[in-house]
Amino acid sequence: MTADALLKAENLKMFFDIRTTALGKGSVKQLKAVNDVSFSIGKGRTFGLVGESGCGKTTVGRTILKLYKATGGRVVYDGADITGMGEREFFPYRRKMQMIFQDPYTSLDPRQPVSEIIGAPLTLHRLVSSNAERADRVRELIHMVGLKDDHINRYPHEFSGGQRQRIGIARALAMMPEFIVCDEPISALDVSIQAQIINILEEFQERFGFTYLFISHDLSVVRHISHDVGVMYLGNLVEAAAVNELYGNMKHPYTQSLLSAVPIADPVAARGRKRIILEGDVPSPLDPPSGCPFRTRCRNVLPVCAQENPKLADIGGGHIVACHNMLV
Amino acid sequence: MKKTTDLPGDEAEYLTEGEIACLPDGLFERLPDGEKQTDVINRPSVSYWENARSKLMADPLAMAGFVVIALMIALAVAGPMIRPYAYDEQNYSVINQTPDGDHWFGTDKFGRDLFVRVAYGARISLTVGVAAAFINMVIGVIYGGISGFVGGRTDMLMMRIVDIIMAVPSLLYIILVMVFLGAHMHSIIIALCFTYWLGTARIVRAQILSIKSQDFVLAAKVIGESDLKILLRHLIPNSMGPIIVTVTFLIPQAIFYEAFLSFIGIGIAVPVASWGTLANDSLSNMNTYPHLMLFPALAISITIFAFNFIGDGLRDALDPRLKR
Amino acid sequence: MTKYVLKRLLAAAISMLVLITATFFLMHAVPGSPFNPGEQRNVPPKVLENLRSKYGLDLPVWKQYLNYMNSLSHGNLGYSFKKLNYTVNELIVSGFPASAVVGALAIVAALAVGVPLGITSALKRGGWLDWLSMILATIGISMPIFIIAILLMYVFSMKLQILPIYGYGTASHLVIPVVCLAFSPIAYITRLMRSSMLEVSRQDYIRSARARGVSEFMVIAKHGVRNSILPVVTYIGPLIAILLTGSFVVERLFMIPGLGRYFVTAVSERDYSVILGITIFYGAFIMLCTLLVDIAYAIIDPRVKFTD
Amino acid sequence: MSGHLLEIQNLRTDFSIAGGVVRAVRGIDLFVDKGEFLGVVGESGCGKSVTMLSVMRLLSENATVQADKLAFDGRDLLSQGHKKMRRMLGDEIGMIFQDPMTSLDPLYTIGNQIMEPLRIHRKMGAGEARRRAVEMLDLVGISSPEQRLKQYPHEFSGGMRQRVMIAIAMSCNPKLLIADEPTTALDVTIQAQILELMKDMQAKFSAATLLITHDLGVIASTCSRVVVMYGGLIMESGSVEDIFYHPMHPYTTGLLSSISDVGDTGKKKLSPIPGSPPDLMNPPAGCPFTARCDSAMRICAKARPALAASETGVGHGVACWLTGAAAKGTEALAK
Repeated sequence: MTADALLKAENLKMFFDIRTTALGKGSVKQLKAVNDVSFSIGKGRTFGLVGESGCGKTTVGRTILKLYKATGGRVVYDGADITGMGEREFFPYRRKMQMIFQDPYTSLDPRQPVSEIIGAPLTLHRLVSSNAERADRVRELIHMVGLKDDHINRYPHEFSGGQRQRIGIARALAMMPEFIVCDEPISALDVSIQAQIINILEEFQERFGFTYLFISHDLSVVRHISHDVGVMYLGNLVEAAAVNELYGNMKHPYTQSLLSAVPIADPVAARGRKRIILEGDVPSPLDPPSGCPFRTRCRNVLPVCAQENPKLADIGGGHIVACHNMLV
Repeated sequence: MKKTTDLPGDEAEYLTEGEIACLPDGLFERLPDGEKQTDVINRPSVSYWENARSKLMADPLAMAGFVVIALMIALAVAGPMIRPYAYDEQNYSVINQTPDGDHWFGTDKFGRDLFVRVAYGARISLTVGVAAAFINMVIGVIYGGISGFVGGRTDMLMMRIVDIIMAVPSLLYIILVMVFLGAHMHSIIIALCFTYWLGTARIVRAQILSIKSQDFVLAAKVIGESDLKILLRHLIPNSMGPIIVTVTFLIPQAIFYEAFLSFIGIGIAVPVASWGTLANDSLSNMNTYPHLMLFPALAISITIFAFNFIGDGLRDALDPRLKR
Repeated sequence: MTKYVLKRLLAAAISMLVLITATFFLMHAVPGSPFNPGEQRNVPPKVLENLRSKYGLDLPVWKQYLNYMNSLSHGNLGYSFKKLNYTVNELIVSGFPASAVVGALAIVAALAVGVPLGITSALKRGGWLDWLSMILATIGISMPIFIIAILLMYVFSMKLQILPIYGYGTASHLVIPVVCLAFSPIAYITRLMRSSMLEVSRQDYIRSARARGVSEFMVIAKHGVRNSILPVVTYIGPLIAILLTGSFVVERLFMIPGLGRYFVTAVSERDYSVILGITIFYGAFIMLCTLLVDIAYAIIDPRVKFTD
Repeated sequence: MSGHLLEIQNLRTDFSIAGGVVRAVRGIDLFVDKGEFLGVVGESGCGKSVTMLSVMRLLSENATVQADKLAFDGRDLLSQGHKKMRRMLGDEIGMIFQDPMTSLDPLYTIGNQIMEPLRIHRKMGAGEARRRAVEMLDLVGISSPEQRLKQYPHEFSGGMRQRVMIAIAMSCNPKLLIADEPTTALDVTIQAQILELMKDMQAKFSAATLLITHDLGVIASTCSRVVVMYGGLIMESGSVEDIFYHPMHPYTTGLLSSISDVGDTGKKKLSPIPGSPPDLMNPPAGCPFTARCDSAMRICAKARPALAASETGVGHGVACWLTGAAAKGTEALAK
């Protein structure tokens, strides 16, 4: 969280109108997928965004890339406010800001061969001047992600999940971006394949100085790959800090129980560990509790929690927490 | 779950200790990386369309369907030419003949040659089927495509309109239009166009919506492709399969409607011969001259069968659910 | 629930309005209206003029439309132009029972045959019954109803002479018409039920029912059938519309004094008020049936909630 | 060896699909002892779920199952008819599956489905079954069970449905509970709840539990013994300590070093296993891991190593040419 932030999200809000569809017309409800979220990512760093399904972490990534039109707040990229830009004005930024998707099965167009999937952005952004150059560049990219020449003219359905994810990475890589949103890039993959992808991402960060927004539900992976980490719950950012500060000194009761719920691959440590088991389920984001979103499952509820959603407060060293327990 | 005999080579993969001792030298040396078979795809590379084509070619019923339709087209084009009769040429010396060398399918009560009339019927049926299916595909694809692609309020409004029209069985509209336009071939096509595209529009819309929600469309946006480009490069190629299948099934339906309308007397009017009209004409003498019914009935059924087989084959070949 | 039904009725009313308006203006735009000089050669022009003013046909079209809507709101569909002693209401009342009996029997037959046939062919996939039902289904989908009707008539009435050729009144008169009407729906329901059953049998809840020790028969009967019959229930709405098509053929061929025959006669005689009236009746009837089917669906499937 | 609750010898399962035969399980030996908590770990497609479904005869018709021996609680399962097998399921053997969202029939109430095994196996009347169902729901931590009994699956969250599945599986007090990826579809905090509940149930009912998962963390925090599967075969088996602290098989070692540790403060570099799992339609000859193994030898590509006892621990077995009898052969050859 340094001054030379490449990307800043300021009070970002993304609300969806949800039509409850059943027989009949149904009613419209507002889903506050992202509710007033702020953070910044330093150049060349990785910001890990963790939370359980439905917490809004994916929406944050998509709103930053302007795949959704933000309801409120702004996104500042390299000093420029990109929130209100039209698609034409934003086009140069498309080259700089890329994304890697969660599901390697739906993120590649089944009708296009690998050469077209990876080559399309090159042509679109005029990064190559001839077909021969494009073919060379595609081959180079394919090799960079560890695939072979033989794979270039094949179609997505012929690859395994891990190989597909590499193709997705090559597509993002094609334009040599500065910033990449990695939206759960490994959660659909097998354990032995996950590490391959993590290593590729780390290697590219070292080589090209990429900045990542790494979205995941896996606290271990986030700890491994991130420099800074933010924790989301029901559309709210509840805690954020530098990685070791956060994992070593977590303050928000949700973060604490989330970490303690992570199973660790060490039998002795697992047996000796005191786990905080949260009661109940995450409330529906369509019908969130009043005040603090976590109060329905929190161990340390105060009377004020039901009235007011706590604001993020810096408790020192850039460690921010949104909890009434921290304020009193 | 059945128990079968052992598959060959199953046990043989284990070696006994004795056999291990007898193994030739070098077996316990490092296996060079080059000899490891990793990340190699052995199967030949096939695109969606190549795969669909080979699947279709391997489907005997669909191929039979294609052959039958080819024969029907040949009949429609060449049939009237290879016989020395006109479809409305009456000859009272040869009424109600059974099939023979002069009149392959026999003659009707006015002595008209049934083979030529059936061949004319093929012209009408195939024209109606193909024209109606094509026009409706165009309308349906444009309407459904806009609705699904634009989305939001436009989509809601457009689909409400479809719902309103669809609430009434399309046959009623078709009959009304036929009454209004009179009994001609073009009125049948126009009548079918009135409501027929609704189904196609719905399918196209659903298809576009489902593809739109796929991550590869988002990915296209992320690399900066314009909406138009996304439509042309991703949405249309991916929805083509189901659209083709739908249209294939529209053809036999249109042929059915033409025959049906002609049969109940509001389709094609005499003396022009459509299969439905021929069937209707033969009703009064059916007990005595069943062949007058047989040939048009066979022609209708075989044609619709053939188109349905082609449709089934195409669906199996193009259905994305069968593919990983 | 009430709110849902009201909303659906409102939507149906809009559809009806569109249908009535379209029908009305189409029927009035047809060249050569009834009672025009030239159409009726034997009637003196004076009489025709009287008739025209009696039926309000000399008024401007929009006024006729308003008049028609007004009488329609009292449930009055007007007079037949050809059967001069009848009102359209009387025609509908006299024709509907026969059509309803044949149609209802066909629905029952289609479900009674199609559902079990579909289930068995799904369970014994690749068996002879599966093959038979697939052949039957293909025939039912590809053979137009009038050909099936003629075939049955030829075989059972003309050649074997075990069933009457046409007419209405006794049970034996009903056999061929009902079989004809039900044939294509049977084919469709069999296919639908088969594929739905196959789909359901792959579901996790079927496996977990087995895993809790439910016998194979109960797995199919309790969990399989109820889940896989849902698409068949949704098909009943369109089925009624398909029976309508069939009734035009069947009632004409077998001389059944039903609504379909009146309608076809009216169409060929260009009896516009009858065409208009029966079309409106059909539209309203089918929309009501669709609504009832949707309500029935929601009762079977607890996931569907009537929201307002 | 007759003391085992469940014993499997040389189980093989094939699926015939369009285009060929998938050799999903290719000859495995496995046992579960009374009251133990056994974990079977492996990646997708390694055959871990198919193994259990094969034994319980819950696979689709295109599956062919063969085995030298299948025995449960002293009874031979191979000679047993379908009906007898079915009578054991839900009674002596309870099962829970991966996706709680689709594992309950959406058209019947929760109560109906919990009461099903009670009425079938215990021949309980409606009233008695209902009382027991309420008791079970209460036991798995569902509040106001009387009302919840009347609700439909869609009115329950994922975690709640998995609790219901556990209640159903435990209702007849089974000797063996098989849990096939019971927490994979759930969020971390819910996963912790369910694992806690399973341990709780294990203590209360003292049923043997067989947990199938891909998650080594889940294994470490629940199981006492582990079986590692890859490519339709068992690579290694032993106590959790054996597997986690003294892994012998390169695949086990690879798996352990490719996962990131939430407690790790320094940035240890992950060492992933290169390549992808084998295609079981054309399974490689020899050890399935050869293509991805750093220490692969020529023999690994030729012949399959048998699961042999390792020297490090009692009951620790490894199927690798680098260890055991085979390794001695290596030394001999090296000389």
